Amino acid sequence: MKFNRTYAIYIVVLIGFLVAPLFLQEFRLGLLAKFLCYAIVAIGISLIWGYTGILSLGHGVFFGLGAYCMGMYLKLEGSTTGLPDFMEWSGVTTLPAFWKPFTNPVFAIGAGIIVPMLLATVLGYFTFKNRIRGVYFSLISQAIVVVVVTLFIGKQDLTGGTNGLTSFYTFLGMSLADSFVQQILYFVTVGVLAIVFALSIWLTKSRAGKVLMAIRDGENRVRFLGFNPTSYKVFVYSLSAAFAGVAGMLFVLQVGIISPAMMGITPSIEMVLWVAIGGRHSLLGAVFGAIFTNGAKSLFSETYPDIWLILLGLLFIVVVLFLPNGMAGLVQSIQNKFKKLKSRKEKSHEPDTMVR
Amino acid sequence: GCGKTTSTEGQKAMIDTSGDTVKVGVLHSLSGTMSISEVSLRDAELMAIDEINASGGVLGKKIEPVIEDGASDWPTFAEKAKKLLQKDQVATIFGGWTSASRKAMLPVVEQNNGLLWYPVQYEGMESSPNIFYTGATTNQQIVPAVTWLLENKGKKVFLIGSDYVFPRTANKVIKSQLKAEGGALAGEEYTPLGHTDYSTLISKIKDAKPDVIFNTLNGDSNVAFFKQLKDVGITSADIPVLSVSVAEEEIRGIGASVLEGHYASWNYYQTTDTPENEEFVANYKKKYGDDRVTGDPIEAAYTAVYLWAKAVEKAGSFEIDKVKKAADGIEFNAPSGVVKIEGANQHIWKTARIGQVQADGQFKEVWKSGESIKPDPYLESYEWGASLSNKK
Amino acid sequence: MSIFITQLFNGLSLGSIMLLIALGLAITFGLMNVINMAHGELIMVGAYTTYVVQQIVSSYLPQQMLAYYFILAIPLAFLISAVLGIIIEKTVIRFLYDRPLDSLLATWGVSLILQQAARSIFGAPNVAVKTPDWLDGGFSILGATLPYKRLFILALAVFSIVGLSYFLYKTAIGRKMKAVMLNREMASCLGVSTKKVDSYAFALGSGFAGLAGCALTVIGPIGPSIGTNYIIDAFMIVILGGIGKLTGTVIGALGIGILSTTIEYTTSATIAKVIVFALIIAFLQWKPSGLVSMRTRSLD
Amino acid sequence: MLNVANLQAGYDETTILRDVSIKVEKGKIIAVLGRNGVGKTTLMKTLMGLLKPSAGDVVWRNHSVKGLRPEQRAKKGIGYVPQGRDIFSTLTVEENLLLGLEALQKKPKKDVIPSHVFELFPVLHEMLQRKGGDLSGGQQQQLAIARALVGNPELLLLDEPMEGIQPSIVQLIERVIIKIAREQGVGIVLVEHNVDLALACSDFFYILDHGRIVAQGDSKNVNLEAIQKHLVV
Amino acid sequence: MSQILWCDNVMVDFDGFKALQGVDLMIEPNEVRFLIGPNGAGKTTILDVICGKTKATSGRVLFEEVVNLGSLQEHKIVQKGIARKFQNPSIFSQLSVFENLELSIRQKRNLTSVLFARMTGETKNHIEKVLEQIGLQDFVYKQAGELSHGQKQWLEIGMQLMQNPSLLLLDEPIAGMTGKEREKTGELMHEISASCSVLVVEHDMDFVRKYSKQVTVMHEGKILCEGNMTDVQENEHVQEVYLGRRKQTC
Ligand SMILES: Nc1ncnc2c1ncn2[C@@H]1O[C@H](COP(=O)(O)OP(=O)(O)OP(=O)(O)O)[C@@H](O)[C@H]1O
Ligand SMILES: Nc1ncnc2c1ncn2[C@@H]1O[C@H](COP(=O)(O)OP(=O)(O)OP(=O)(O)O)[C@@H](O)[C@H]1O
Ligand SMILES: [Mg+2]
Ligand SMILES: [Mg+2]
Repeated sequence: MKFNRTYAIYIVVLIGFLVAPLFLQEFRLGLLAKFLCYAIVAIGISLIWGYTGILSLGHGVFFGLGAYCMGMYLKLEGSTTGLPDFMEWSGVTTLPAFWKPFTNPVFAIGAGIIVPMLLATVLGYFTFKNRIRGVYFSLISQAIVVVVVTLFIGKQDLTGGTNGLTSFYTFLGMSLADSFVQQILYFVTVGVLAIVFALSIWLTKSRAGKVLMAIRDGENRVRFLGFNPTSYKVFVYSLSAAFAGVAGMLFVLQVGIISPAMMGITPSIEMVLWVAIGGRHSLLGAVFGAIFTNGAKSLFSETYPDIWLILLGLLFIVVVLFLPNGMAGLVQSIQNKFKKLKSRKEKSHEPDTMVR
Repeated sequence: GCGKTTSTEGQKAMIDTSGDTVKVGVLHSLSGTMSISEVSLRDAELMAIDEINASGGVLGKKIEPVIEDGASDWPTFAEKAKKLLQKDQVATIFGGWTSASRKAMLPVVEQNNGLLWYPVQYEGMESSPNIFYTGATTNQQIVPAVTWLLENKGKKVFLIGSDYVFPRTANKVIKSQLKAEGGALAGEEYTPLGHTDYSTLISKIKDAKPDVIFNTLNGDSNVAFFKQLKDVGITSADIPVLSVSVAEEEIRGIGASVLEGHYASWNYYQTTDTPENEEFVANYKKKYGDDRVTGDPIEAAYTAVYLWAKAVEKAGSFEIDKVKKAADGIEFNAPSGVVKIEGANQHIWKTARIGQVQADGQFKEVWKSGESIKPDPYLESYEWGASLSNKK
Repeated sequence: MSIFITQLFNGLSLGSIMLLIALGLAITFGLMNVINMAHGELIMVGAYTTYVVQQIVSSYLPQQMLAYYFILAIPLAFLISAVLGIIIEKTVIRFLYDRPLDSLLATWGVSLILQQAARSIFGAPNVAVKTPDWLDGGFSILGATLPYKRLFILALAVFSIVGLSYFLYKTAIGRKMKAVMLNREMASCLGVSTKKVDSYAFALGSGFAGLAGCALTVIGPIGPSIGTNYIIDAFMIVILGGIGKLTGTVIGALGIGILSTTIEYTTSATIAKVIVFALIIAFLQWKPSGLVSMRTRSLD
Repeated sequence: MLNVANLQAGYDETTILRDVSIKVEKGKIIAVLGRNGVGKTTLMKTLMGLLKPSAGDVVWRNHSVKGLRPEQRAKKGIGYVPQGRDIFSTLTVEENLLLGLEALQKKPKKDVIPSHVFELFPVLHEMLQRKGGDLSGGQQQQLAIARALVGNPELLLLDEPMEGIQPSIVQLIERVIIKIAREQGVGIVLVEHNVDLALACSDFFYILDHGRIVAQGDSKNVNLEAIQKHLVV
Repeated sequence: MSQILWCDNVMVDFDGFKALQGVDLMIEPNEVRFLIGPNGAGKTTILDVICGKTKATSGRVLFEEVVNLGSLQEHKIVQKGIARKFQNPSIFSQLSVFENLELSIRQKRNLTSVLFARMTGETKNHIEKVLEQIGLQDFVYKQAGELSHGQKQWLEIGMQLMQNPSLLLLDEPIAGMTGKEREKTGELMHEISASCSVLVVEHDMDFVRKYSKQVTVMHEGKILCEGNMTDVQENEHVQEVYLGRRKQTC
């Protein structure tokens, strides 16, 4: 019966997102769409961090890779000469080989999922096989960010450098400027979010989900139960990378730009912060964390352009200090309080009664 | 059905002219690495707005600036530009510094048929119908500088720059110009943004023994580079460095003693000798403090606001398309001298100036182009430039 | 020949700079397991302290004193950052010792605040310090010029590392620190005042960050966001060296220094950066707990 | 000299100990018995100050130490050997022992480990430079006891000190406990699951069940049947 | 007859320190073997070697006569049917008692099969049964981390039972257990020895005396002697290094 209630909440939230367009003006809807993309990333991070205990400070890369894959397609679709504009003014005359397949939208979308997954799998396989854990992993993932970003900036003639990819006009022939198209995209985003969410819920409820949590508690102990942590970690890590990739693609379509800055250290860390604020152990919390944090960011920076960073910093500190399990944790504890008041016999498993 | 639809090309953008004020957007990086430079641009623009308001505003309406922070993050620039156009429905936006930020705002202003005034020298190869470029394009800053170097300082040029779009494109231009004008390339090096150890790069320069260094580094890197250049005992007498991103403000961050004797190429210096400038500098210091200095981008930002106001007055309306039409040929006595809008590519005519850093951190003008130079973002008027330009 | 010497020296010099940057972190992160993202900002504070000291000296003291303001700046930079460190420890870190990864997030917030604060106080543009004349120039051997500034930084680094390692490995309080970080409950049961030790340790780490900041002013920029230039490198060095091991940190720093200058000399700065980081990643695959590791037999 | 009155304590929302009162005289050995999970360790933690009592008082040498943090209590001469050893695993055996000296009120000018601990536990001397975490279970246990002894406490809290120690050394430790109690007048609280052993070397005993004292008495003359019923499930 | 485990001259060297110096050990199917010896003799180390936690410097460990454990990763060894209880309890403190047991079920442990694993009635019963055996029925949903020391010990034993292994390694299982529970453990050991062999490390002589048939004594990384308890007790050497004078103390 408890289950039904939680599921009911999920449904309500979903409906909320679906009717949002009726109440938001276009600009705000655009923002919300962007936040929902972030929410997809957040779910992935909650999976690896909250459930498996892997803190990745490099998810910006996966997000970026997905976004670039989509961006490359959009660039090619948009260009009259068959070359992206930036290549022309950086003196590239023929389309580089690895760009060619991106003329095909299906390939581009596929790549947007596969490429991040692949990178994650390779990276994860070695790092986890060599039993690199905790902070070491986090910082290595950060090093990856540095490498990738520096490469993307340095190989300007192939990637557009710091400018990144921008000025997209059409997607599959539809004008991206058209607000109707933007609404379609919004609903697509909500749909994807729902799917990703459902998938993750199912995973965490499965026995594999419990293995993941066990890994968080004591990876070596899991080995002595006959599980091989490596495969589980690689799996969940590349899954979350795939989520990030998908999010990246949707992001480009709706925000209309992707640049190395979006893959950098800062965004990567912010992604983790969304989840921390929402509640790392709760998928729904992660979703709201992403929306809430970015909402706050936009709001602060609109209202206090000079000191908004201070406000944001304070927000981070306060939440991390006083809400170790984020907003979800807060809700949880409030619920518990209610339960306590409601009935005392429910708690046959409460330690208290055990020492009666 | 949702909110008001204000997008798609050609369609008339919404401008909120109700009431006796008109909103304009001011969109620069107030945080992050780029705030080093961009904060002063905001100050300059606000000052211009105040002055105009003091003298009655435009079309009888006071200008009301809406300030946003681009946070040195390009997608943020896009988001904020969109917000300014769609939510605040501003008449125009003044903003940007890096090419990246401009490129990020470009599709937004075009899709919402908004207006953007971009006040910084840049690499050219662009002219959007919705952007006015009040900074120098390559043929008003880099090209004359190279020519001047080759004539006065020697033929062997070493190119260094931060690893991003402006330096790489600029250096492409320079290289083909060197070929055409008989210069020699001593070396070309790029360092990641935020790079602060230049010892090795300097070793390379020593090996190459160039006559001059053409410097397109930006921000922090300049500080490290010049300090470390001086440490190994290379002075402006040995190898002069000509920079295109070092203005008075940057000098304060590096230290005049470190830079003394090196060169820069701009269209304006705080020392530029015009009556308008005297007044401009005086007001600027009065408003923001005696220790503040002006500089080319600051002046360009200041000028941008006036040019827009003039265009609006001439058009008699805030409507983008009318304003754009009216803008063609408008002249203004800017601190840097008379500037004129070139309607064809929405850049402005400017005078090129080479300055040398003095002990007090100010520039001494050592050369200036006779009359102001016609903007030519695609370098079509140079036969060696043909290969570069790719105008559609 | 001269170029060889120059490059070798540049490598060492860069290494020493890296070392200075990483030293503080080797304490706060290596010993205390606090992932202090505000480390870069503590460096910034050190740099600004130097700037302020110079301003004061130049405006209130006779000119000939100006040559020596730097001597004054070094200890002050250490002190101010240390004090700030204590404040941060008391207000934020204190609650997070049992949640190291969370400390990363909280200190990230701290760094945002410090950056913006610096921007509001000193203005967004960079500021300049005039390095004292006695640091200008350099002496030359076999045609290579070794700038005094870099020699000075090298010396400072050596001095710091010696002092620190004595402190950590020879004194009781060093031992206490390690104990507290390993098991604070037990440490307190043995009569170690954990609160004190925490503050000392964090202050010390922050102080070294300040020191680094002061040293960096002679060769680098001084601005609100300089911290971001250094933070990642610092972390890389510490994990490369092996958490909690000073010797490792030293080797790591010098190694990276020489490696990157050499690669940069033969390729380009960008490539060098990529390769160095790639190498670090590869190395950690091979030696997951860094150059100098300390395993124990206990499960996890 | 230790006087615990109506103590109530537990873990955040869980109350474990209810109304526990015990007394420890100078030089006396007190045994605390009880099944698993009845609150023995919780009691020890509360005495040491690792857990805050929600009611009741802990009086040590006529001063309430209720509000004091563990380090303060240690400085007042309370030593603790926790269940599960809690060795500083990456520190050497020597460093572990030196840390024991922290408890001393007046610091010796030079850090030296009193030699008598090595007479007790020669292994430790052989392994001074080995990492604590690398020691065997029993060696760690010995180290934990030695570490507590170097701080020469006046009240010694031992939570299952014999766990994992070989018989011969167990006997040794028994003798030591008795010795320091008798000769140095150290009060000792001994949690021990082995009833015979516990009674053998204690003067007085308490039996905990479900966090309450259910029986107490003089160790020398007890009827085992009476207490067994509290100890079996 | 065919032994289930054969340690053949196993040596372990911790950078210089020889913890094991040639241990030969044979375990027959369904036997309960006790391993005793002074602290630091190498008992835990030999267990570490068997379950793959520590790699032997030389020598080999044969399981069911064919499998050379030395070449396998930990989880593979476990999948072969070797379960191990560590000296100080190590359980998943964030998971509930139930979940701890659920994960320990003998099952296909590869990702895909676990992903789609269902909680069958039979496994439920199995868990119920084990809960009975370890007496934690009242703590099914308690977080394992909040159990007392002894309760943790039990839980870990339970987790090993779930795997119904063919070789069970117990490192001081009754440490911190009170009288009755010791007996329970002892009987349990013999119960399960019907289906598997057990190798127990223990220091409590009364316990050993009560439940042992074969006892192996280790000392300084070597096998000192082997035999039933009574013989072992009489052994001069054993008394000297391990048991000590058996006179009544105090
Ligand atoms: N950290 C904790 N949080 C919540 N409850 C706990 C915690 N630690 C122990 N408990 C509960 O408190 C009760 C008493 O625990 P304690 O460790 O004092 O028992 P004990 O008498 O020491 O048992 P043992 O003889 O097994 O050590 C146990 O039922 C246990 O479930
Ligand atoms: N990683 C290691 N490095 C160095 N020495 C080690 C390491 N692991 C174990 N030792 C040493 O090996 C010896 C055997 O240890 P082991 O834990 O096997 O003894 P044990 O028989 O289990 O003792 P106990 O009965 O006390 O548990 C001990 O002297 C221990 O100090
Ligand atoms: Mg206990
Ligand atoms: Mg052992």
